[in-house]
Amino acid sequence: MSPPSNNLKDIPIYTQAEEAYSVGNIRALLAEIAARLEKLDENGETGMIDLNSLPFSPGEYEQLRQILGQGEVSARIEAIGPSEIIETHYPGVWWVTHYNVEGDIVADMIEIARLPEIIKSQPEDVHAGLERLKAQLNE
Amino acid sequence: MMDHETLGERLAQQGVSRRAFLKFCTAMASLMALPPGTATAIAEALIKARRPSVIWLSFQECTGCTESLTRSYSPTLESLIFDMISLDYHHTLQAASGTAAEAARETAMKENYGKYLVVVDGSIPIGNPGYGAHGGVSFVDHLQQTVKGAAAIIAVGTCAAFGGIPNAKPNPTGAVSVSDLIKDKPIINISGCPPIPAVITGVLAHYLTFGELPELDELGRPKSFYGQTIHDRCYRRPFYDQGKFAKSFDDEGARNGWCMFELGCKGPTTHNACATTKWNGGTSFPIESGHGCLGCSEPHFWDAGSFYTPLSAPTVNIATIAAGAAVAGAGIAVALGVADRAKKRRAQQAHEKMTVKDL
Amino acid sequence: MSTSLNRGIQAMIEQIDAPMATFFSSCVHCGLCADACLFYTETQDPKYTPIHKLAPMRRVWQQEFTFWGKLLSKLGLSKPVTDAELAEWEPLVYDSCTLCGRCSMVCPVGNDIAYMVRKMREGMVASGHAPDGLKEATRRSIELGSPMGVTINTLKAHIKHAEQETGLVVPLDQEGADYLLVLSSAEIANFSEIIPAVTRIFHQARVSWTMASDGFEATNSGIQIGSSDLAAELVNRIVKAAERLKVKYVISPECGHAYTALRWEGPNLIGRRYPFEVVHIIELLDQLRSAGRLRTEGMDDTRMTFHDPCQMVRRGGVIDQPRNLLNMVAPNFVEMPDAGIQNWCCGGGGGVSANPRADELRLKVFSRKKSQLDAIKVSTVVTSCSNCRSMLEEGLEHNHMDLNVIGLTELIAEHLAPAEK
Amino acid sequence: MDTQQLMDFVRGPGLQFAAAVFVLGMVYRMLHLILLGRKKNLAEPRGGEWGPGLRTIWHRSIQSVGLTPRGHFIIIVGYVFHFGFLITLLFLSQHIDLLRTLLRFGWPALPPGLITIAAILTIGAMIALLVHRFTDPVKRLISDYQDYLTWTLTFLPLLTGIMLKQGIGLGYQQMLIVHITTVELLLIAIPFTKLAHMLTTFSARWYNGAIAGYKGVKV
Repeated sequence: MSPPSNNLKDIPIYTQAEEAYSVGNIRALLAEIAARLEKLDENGETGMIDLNSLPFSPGEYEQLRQILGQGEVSARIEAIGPSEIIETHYPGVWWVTHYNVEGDIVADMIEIARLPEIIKSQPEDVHAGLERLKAQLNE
Repeated sequence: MMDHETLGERLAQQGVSRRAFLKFCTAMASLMALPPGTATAIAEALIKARRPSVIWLSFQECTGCTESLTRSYSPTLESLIFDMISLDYHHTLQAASGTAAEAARETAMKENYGKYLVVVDGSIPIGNPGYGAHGGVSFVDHLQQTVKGAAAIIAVGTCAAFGGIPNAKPNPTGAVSVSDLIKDKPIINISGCPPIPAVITGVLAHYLTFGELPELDELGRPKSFYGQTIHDRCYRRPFYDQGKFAKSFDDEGARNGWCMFELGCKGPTTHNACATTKWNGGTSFPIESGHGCLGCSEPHFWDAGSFYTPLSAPTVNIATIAAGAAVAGAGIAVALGVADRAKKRRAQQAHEKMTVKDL
Repeated sequence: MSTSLNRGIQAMIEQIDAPMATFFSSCVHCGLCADACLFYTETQDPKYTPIHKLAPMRRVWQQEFTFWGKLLSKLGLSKPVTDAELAEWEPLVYDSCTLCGRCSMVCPVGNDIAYMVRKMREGMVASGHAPDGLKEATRRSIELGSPMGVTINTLKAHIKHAEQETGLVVPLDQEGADYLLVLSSAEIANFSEIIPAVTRIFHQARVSWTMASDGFEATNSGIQIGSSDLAAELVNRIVKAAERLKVKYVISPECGHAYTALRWEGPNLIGRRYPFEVVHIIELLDQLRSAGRLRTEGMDDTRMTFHDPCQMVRRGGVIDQPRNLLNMVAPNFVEMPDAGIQNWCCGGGGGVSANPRADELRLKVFSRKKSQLDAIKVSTVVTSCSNCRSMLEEGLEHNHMDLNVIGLTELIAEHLAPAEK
Repeated sequence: MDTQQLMDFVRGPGLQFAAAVFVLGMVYRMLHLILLGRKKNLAEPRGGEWGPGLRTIWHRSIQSVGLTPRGHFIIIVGYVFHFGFLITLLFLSQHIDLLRTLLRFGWPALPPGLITIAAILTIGAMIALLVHRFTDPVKRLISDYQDYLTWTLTFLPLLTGIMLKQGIGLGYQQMLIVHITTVELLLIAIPFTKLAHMLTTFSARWYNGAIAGYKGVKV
């Protein structure tokens, strides 16, 4: 018999492979994305789906990522933590993920738009930037 | 400390871009379970909002609620929230102490009379004032003095909201909730042991954004967070509907992640947002970690029987009382049986033999 | 002391026992018993629902033997049973119940309703609510010895006639015989062929038997009217005669309720066991048949059926024996629908036939028997109860049906093989 | 008293009270009936009592002889009701949880979908029987207030149970409280109403079979 171990790392850990349960949310979500995309296609109406409020089972989230895939555009914003904006395999469907400085997700959305709102320069920022530029010129 | 500039002015001073603020508002909207599109509107409102004065009172509590808030998964957001308010009194967080601290509280109350918010964590003992006092002032008096000029009270945690663990049987200190004592102020209960930090910040954000308290349920909790049960939003719900249950914590069902109703999960009767908001930076929540919900955001959750008794099972011993009842029933039956037989015997004794003359 | 409401209620209290209380407790008011009662099926009148006939006694049970009932009646919330009510129930308890016990067979919770009606009649007669016809019959039984007024002299005349017809001796008051034969007055009065028939059968089978001049009447109106006291007096006559003649067996004749009275109720009525056994004539004939002592010759090709008397099958347990006997002589025997334990009553049992007020109803509900017989198209109906036989004859005549009705013992006697020398 | 306390009450003292009344009532009722006794039968028996008595307990459940369409309706719908009720009561996993804590043993549950079907059939059967009670002249005559009271008390647990299971009406907790309360009312009512037939029918059938068996009637 080996002496009892005092080291936490000596305790064997094995992890269970996460199976994707069929909770049924993915199908419903895809249907909603399709419906919103149709509106965008017809009259330019944009839409947003908050992924935080949906009960995903472990693995389902990853499954959704796989299904939506990655398209042509990806962007990164640095504003009180990074934000990741990816156009999915379906143009007009964007996956917008906001992180805080520690790298935790603070908001996770699917945005259906030609361009996500957060990417656009905000008028106030434009104004402030202009002021700064003018100041630069006047120096 | 008592400045009343708008949040927009303050953010501009700190060099926070409007885009960054919009991102923050998106996160806020997500927190408050508001439609994602409202982020812009929230930004518009918040930018103009004036920072309210907040007085935080701690009574019979374990500081878990404060821990929950300050260890919030998004320190940046939290700091933003604290930027939005003027926290003028908080035992754990303030630098000042003793009479200086109390003076700060009194000043804040005077200057913001009718406008300040009071946050309470912990229950209030009314059995004997000696169970808790601040600087010689009992908790009850302290609370009643402080809330006089408050616009609203936010009861944070199950102790402040419903009495919580101090109120559990036999409740030695006579602990009560804020709403048991204060009847003339709007009170918003943010229950949970501890409450979800995002809910605390979400409610503050809502108050700032809309200038009023959010819609509440019958227990005074914001509906946007407590409107549905854990069970309603649980990812294991389909297993409940299919009748697939884990029977123990280490059986096949538990490994398969089946429903833990039979292991005493209180998800069906517990109103909270854990199943979607989750804990520890969205990592998981108790059920996802393999343990049933304890029901901590409900009143008297500590006295609702074993955490491991299924909701459909009794919380009390039935067998003993049933055995006693059986004995009592037998006794009554024998007593009445004897009376019945006596009655029959009397009828037999009174029996007059029938003859043809009787016909 | 005369009959009174109180005496009736007291009689009911005396009668209520564990089975009855259990039956009342179990009734779920499903109404299924109505389907089993020919008085309901043939009239579709809900008041003939068997359990409804017990409603007043049910209240007596509730008020006297249940916790809530006692409480409610103390508080005056449970109305007491009245004379008017019992008067209203009298036709239900007597005219529309033959104690056939068919309801007892279908009740899903297992209530023996006939058992209860029998007990309720004790209270009815004690409270003075028995039909006049039955009262008269009972009075004649007690005072004259027979409900139909048959006396020993009538019997002696028939015996003499039988001796002449058969050339055999019909033993009367013969001490030490094995079997004492008793008869029903319906047999003596209407179907006296039975006497020579039995004489010849017993002669051939070498049965040692006798009749008794002080105990020849088997029918028991006391049972029908529901007076155990009077029934006991009637049973006692036979018991005394049997004991005087020191017989081993008493033969119950072809009469349903006489069998119940003598075989099943008798010892309980007189409060002691018999020093002899009671055997039904059909049981005895079947015993003789299986012992090879009863031999027949020839067959009757007529298409015939057998009407099971209720007191013989459901209430008596004699089912296979008549069929064994019929098989000896009737190759074209057919069973009627619901034959055996579920057979439908002739309509005149349980004292109904002795109650002229019930005649019209009885003939109306004969439609059940008519449709049973119509379904099998027979020309002869055999039975083993003289009351059934009378009722069948009357019912057939009423319905202009040309069918022959005959007693089973007589049928066997007709085919009796010549006695061995 | 808030919702949680109400819930604690119905799962705790309320259930204790109802169970105590039920057990006390049933023991009292059964024993009281038996103690009334019956006279010793002095007639020479032609058969036993126990065999036919026990056989009748079983046999009465499977026979339906010579009935009219009306009788068949009562029998068939009655069967659907009793079986549906028992399946719902004994094979829903949540009910087994409850029984397991009382009996210290359990058994496998049936899929919830099947239970739902059983419960709906049971409710349908009950409604059909109620309509029949209103419309059938025989039943109307022999029915009293108790028949409608016991119908209601039996119907409510089924209705609230299915509402609870399907998420109809109030929230889960409120519905659970209502459901348990209706069950407790039913438990309290059983011993003192015709619902006592859940036990007395066994002794009634036994007596019926015994009376017949004693005379040698084959039952």
